[in-house]
Amino acid sequence: MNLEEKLYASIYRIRRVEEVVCDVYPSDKIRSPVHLSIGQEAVSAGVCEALLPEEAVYGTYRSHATYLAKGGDIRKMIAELYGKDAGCCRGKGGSMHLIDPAVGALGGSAIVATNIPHAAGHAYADKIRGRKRATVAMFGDGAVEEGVFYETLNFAALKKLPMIFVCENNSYAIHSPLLTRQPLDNISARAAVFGIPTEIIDDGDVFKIYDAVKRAATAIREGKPGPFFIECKIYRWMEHVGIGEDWKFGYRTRDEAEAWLEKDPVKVCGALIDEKRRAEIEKEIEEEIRDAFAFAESTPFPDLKELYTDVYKN
Amino acid sequence: MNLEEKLYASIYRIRRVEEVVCDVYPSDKIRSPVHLSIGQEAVSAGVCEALLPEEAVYGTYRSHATYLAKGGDIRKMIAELYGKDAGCCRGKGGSMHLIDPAVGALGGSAIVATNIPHAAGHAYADKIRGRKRATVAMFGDGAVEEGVFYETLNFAALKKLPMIFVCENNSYAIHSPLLTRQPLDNISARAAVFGIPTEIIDDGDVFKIYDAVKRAATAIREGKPGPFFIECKIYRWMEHVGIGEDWKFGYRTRDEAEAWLEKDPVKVCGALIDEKRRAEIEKEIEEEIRDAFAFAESTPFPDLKELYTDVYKN
Amino acid sequence: MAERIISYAQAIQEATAQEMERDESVFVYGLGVDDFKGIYGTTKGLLEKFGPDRLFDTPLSEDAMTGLAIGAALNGMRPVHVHIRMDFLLLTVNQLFNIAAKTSYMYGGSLNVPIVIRSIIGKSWGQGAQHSQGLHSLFMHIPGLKVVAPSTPHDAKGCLIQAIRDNNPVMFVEHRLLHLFHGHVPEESYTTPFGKARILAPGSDITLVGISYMAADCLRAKHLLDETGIKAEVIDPISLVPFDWDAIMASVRKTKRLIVVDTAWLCCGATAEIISGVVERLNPGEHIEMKRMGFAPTSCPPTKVLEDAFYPDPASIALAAYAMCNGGKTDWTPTYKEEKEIAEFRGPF
Amino acid sequence: MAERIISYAQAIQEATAQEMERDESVFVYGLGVDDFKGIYGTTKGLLEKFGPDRLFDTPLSEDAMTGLAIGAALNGMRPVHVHIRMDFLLLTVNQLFNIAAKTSYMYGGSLNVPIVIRSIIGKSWGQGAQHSQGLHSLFMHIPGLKVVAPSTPHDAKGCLIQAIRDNNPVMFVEHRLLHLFHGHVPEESYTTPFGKARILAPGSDITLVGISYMAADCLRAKHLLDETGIKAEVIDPISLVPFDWDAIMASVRKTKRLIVVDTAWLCCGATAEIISGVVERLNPGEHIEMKRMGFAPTSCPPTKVLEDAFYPDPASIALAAYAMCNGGKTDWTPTYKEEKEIAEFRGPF
Ligand SMILES: Cc1ncc(C[n+]2csc(CCOP(=O)(O)OP(=O)(O)O)c2C)c(N)n1
Ligand SMILES: Cc1ncc(C[n+]2csc(CCOP(=O)(O)OP(=O)(O)O)c2C)c(N)n1
Ligand SMILES: [Mg+2]
Ligand SMILES: [Mg+2]
Repeated sequence: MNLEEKLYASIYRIRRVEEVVCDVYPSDKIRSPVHLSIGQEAVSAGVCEALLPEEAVYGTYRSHATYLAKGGDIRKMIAELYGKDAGCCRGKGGSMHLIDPAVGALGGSAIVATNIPHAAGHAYADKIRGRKRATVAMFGDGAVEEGVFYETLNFAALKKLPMIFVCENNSYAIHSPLLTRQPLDNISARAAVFGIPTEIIDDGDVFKIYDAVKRAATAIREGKPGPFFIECKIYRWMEHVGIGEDWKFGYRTRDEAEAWLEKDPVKVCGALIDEKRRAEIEKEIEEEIRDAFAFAESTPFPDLKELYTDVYKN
Repeated sequence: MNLEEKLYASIYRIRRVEEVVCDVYPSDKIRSPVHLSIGQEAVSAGVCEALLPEEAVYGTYRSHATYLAKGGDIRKMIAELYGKDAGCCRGKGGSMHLIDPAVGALGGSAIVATNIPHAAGHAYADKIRGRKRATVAMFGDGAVEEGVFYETLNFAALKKLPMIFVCENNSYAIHSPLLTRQPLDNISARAAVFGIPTEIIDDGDVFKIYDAVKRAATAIREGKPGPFFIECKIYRWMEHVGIGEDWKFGYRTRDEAEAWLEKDPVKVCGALIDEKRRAEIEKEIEEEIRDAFAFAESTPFPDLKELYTDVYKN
Repeated sequence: MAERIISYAQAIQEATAQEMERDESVFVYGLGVDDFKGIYGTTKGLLEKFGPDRLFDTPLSEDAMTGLAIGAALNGMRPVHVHIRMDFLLLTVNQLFNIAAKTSYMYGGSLNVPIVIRSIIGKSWGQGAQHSQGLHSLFMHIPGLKVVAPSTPHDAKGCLIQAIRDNNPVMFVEHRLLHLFHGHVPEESYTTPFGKARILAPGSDITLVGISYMAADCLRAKHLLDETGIKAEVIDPISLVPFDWDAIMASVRKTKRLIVVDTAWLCCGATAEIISGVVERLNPGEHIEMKRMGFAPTSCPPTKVLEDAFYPDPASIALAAYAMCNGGKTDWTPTYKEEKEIAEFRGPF
Repeated sequence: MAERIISYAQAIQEATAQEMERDESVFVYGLGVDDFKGIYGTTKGLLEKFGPDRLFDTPLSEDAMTGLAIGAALNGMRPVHVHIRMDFLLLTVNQLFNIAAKTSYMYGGSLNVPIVIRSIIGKSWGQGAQHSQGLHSLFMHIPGLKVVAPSTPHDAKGCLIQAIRDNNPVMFVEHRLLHLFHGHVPEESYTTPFGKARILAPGSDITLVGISYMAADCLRAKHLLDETGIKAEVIDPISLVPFDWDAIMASVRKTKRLIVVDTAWLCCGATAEIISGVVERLNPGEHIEMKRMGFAPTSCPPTKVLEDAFYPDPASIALAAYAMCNGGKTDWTPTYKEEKEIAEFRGPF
């Protein structure tokens, strides 16, 4: 697959997995609060496609998209949503904690901003071990209000860590618009003041996101000093948690969303690909998804004794 | 007293109280870790002189200077250092926790940076109650590394709080130079990025400090939006905690200090005042100090049952 | 007079509104308090009534926002800081334990910090490890804090009013599922005193002490036990600090048996404290059989098969009580149907 | 072979150096670890030997620096994060409780976090409310963490090596005054297993369990008791999670009396846990007299008259033991001289 195809496949996969999650949800088979990335797929897709499999991304509770984009096992993902023993966390994680260490899909914490210093620690280990590879911290525009964000910027800049901060700025934290929480809409400037090179992609263009991350990651792989900071403006289509839309609640308007809805990454990116090729890609992904849900349906729940395992690692 | 005299008196009082603390310390009558402000007097003096008695300053564990400069009761201070019942905290605070609410000398916490949001809360209460007065948070160059510092900047700027941030930048946190802890020596810029007006006084000039705070406080009293940020570069002459000098340990050099030692605020400010007048001021202060130490010596320790009082307020 | 029945969530809202009305120094804030969900309805209508100075959303800055309460309190206010999950409070404990709890003592009684921290324990529907913790025992450990965890709408209202009027930092513990409970709540303002337990149902064979939502489960366990002839006395301590030792001691001296059930872990938990406290108060020769129940010693798993086993429930409590009253025998199976508030729970989270 | 006597602080340093030597993935960091004081000597010489990548000072950013350990551990390292005061750990508990403790479980065993948190409890010379707390029980409450608090130089070395090799987050509790203690410590590397208590001195009349520095005070209490004829058995649990219930149960079944002494508060503390744990393990009809001792239920006052009363000490422990062995009588006054490490303590802080 060429880059367009890869990015499209990634975006399409995220979109469709989440749409099927929405379809299944009313059956109560997925008993876990889901935070969807529908509309925001370009960020995870662009970021993760620019990374090597051995490079890690530390995501958030909105973890479906990064998990999938980084190449996380889709059967294990759906099984996890179903609470099954074959899930990526063996039913002990749930939607907010999807990880697949084999492909560097890490993070997945329901406590906002906690994952940011983890990426720094991961990068610090690489640095002192002489491994030239990038580690990414992904977080929202709300997460930057937590003190730990600044503490991590300070440390990462001080130690020139081989990492990339990626702020997925969808302008909202739950129902609160950015400017009700921050005096200025200038998240990147707050990173720049620590001497960190920053870049803003304000239109959700997956290629620009990919390029920016690729450039930063390449610099890091070449041994140039980090960190880098990339802010991606984007828009969440669905409610903060759950499978519905939420225009009717009035905290944001459909009008405001229009521009973003037009930039639907599935459409925009899909349009770049030859129709036949696109149909093939989509078919393959639909098959993957069907298989994953079928797998999740049929695979067993954990045994009761699993309640007590994994508290400590031997 | 005119302004020069007031500032000199404030500086001289801090210096001499701490010198006498050093004299007494070997007797083991003061059994509390002391963090001295010798050399840094201009900051507390300049800041506190610019405030009204009903305006509060939230200081740190290096609390002698702000307590005295804000007009804290000196007898109660020394009694507190002696662990006596007549101390400002009735022997339950110690050197790091000196407060005198009657004159707005607050703060005094041994956990770095905890006092910063307190000033914001104090200011928030004033704001919603329509009281036009300034509240000051004082903190060191180490405190700005704590996440709560940025969280407070963000909130204060968001709500335009009537408060003044004063960073007492002595370039060290215990034995660590600023540039081993922060990538750039640009603390003020990190406040400015939240849209907060900032000012740097880099020479320890008490008049400049006074002016800057006065201007900010006046703006607040006139109902103009806050907050303001003032960074005062300064130098600590003594060891971080305790009564000795510490040049010999090599983490900083006497050379580096020379420029600051020459700017001795007691000398510089004292030189502006007529000699006779200065002698009078000094004499009066010496008398105050003698009286305070005599008081502390003679007043009783708390009764044993005081161990159990004050845990809860009725 | 007809009973006035409202929900626990409404009781909280009413208490807040009445106190804000009564005392201008009260303000309420926290993430999401002003949105259309209004913290499960507990803060609904307050913005319209009291304006944005006294009811406001915050940035995600739990540490500074806790310091904010302290500073405002030192300047004459009575802040109520709301957290939709108790798990987030781990970002606040530096301010609460190192400052708020110590202010009165450390400054020799010259300052005090009248603040209320409302925090909600999550449960059900795969909340998982980080949205389900009951961390009240951490707060009980630190002198200078008060901790209350009422289980009925009536006491929720009375305790919250009492908490707001208290001159000390008060941790007000709610349970997500209790919000759905309905009960009699007088419309007028009243306070529920701290340090007084409530006997929810009298009994003579065994004492069941249930904390927060577990008080409800203990009551249900009592009903399950009816068919065995065992008469359980069910006590809701309401207030954990201060604690009503007299009520618990009187009950256990009568029943000679005690099971303490918490919606939290056991190790160094409130259950450990209550058992040790009883031990300390026993006279020479006095003997009480005791047991504690609570979360399994694991993180909370989201998958329902494991989640169900993670929590005590009316059946497991009843069975433990039966065994204690029958020399360890477990030859009885309580007939238990999952409670409505759990079976039907699908958020909002 | 002649006994090799070194201090507790030296034992910590030696354990660290040996592990750093053995395993490249070990690194040590924290505020002040690289300065000329070297955390009371416990990190001295490590910078010279292992370089600034593996021994480094940090900004004042306890929250992020704790997250750093977790991320580094997930990437194959074994970080040791040092805190000169346990009070500062309240800034780290979000990362430690919400993440580190839950990582293994929440991710179904696919990840784990081998980190060591060294933290020091302060005491003496008016440390005051915020530099004196023993907060280990908070950590004991959370499944997924291990907590150890060795009292001898020998066990300090063995436990620290064990902690570094453990695949889980370990809270390593030190006491400032223990750093000054000297004892036999083998030069070669060895581990002290977690979950095994140590009987510091045998006895038949009463069991004294002392946590951290209180193990030393219990030993001293035992000596004071000698003149009364009471033979106390002194136990250092060493490891609080996991806990050696067998050792404690065997001892109390022999002595029928137990006093647990902690350098911490009682409410929901380790003492409450130990007493409740014994209660749970008693057979029907078995009876043990029990008591707990620790900090007064107040903040720690700096003035010496009150500070002395705030803490248990050998005299108060001995007197409590005497009373327990003599039906409550207190007609004996232990002759007690303030211990050298307290009387002579003047910092560094
Ligand atoms: C420390 C913490 N505080 C509050 C919450 C509740 N909460 C969950 S998501 C969220 C909003 C986060 O917004 P943002 O970082 O912009 O991410 P987004 O949801 O927009 O992707 C909040 C406040 C939490 N989970 N953790
Ligand atoms: C949260 C916290 N972390 C660490 C410490 C230990 N400590 C005490 S003072 C200090 C240095 C603070 O430096 P700075 O803010 O520059 O103030 P200065 O001492 O220079 O006045 C440190 C690290 C503490 N008291 N609190
Ligand atoms: Mg957002
Ligand atoms: Mg400094």
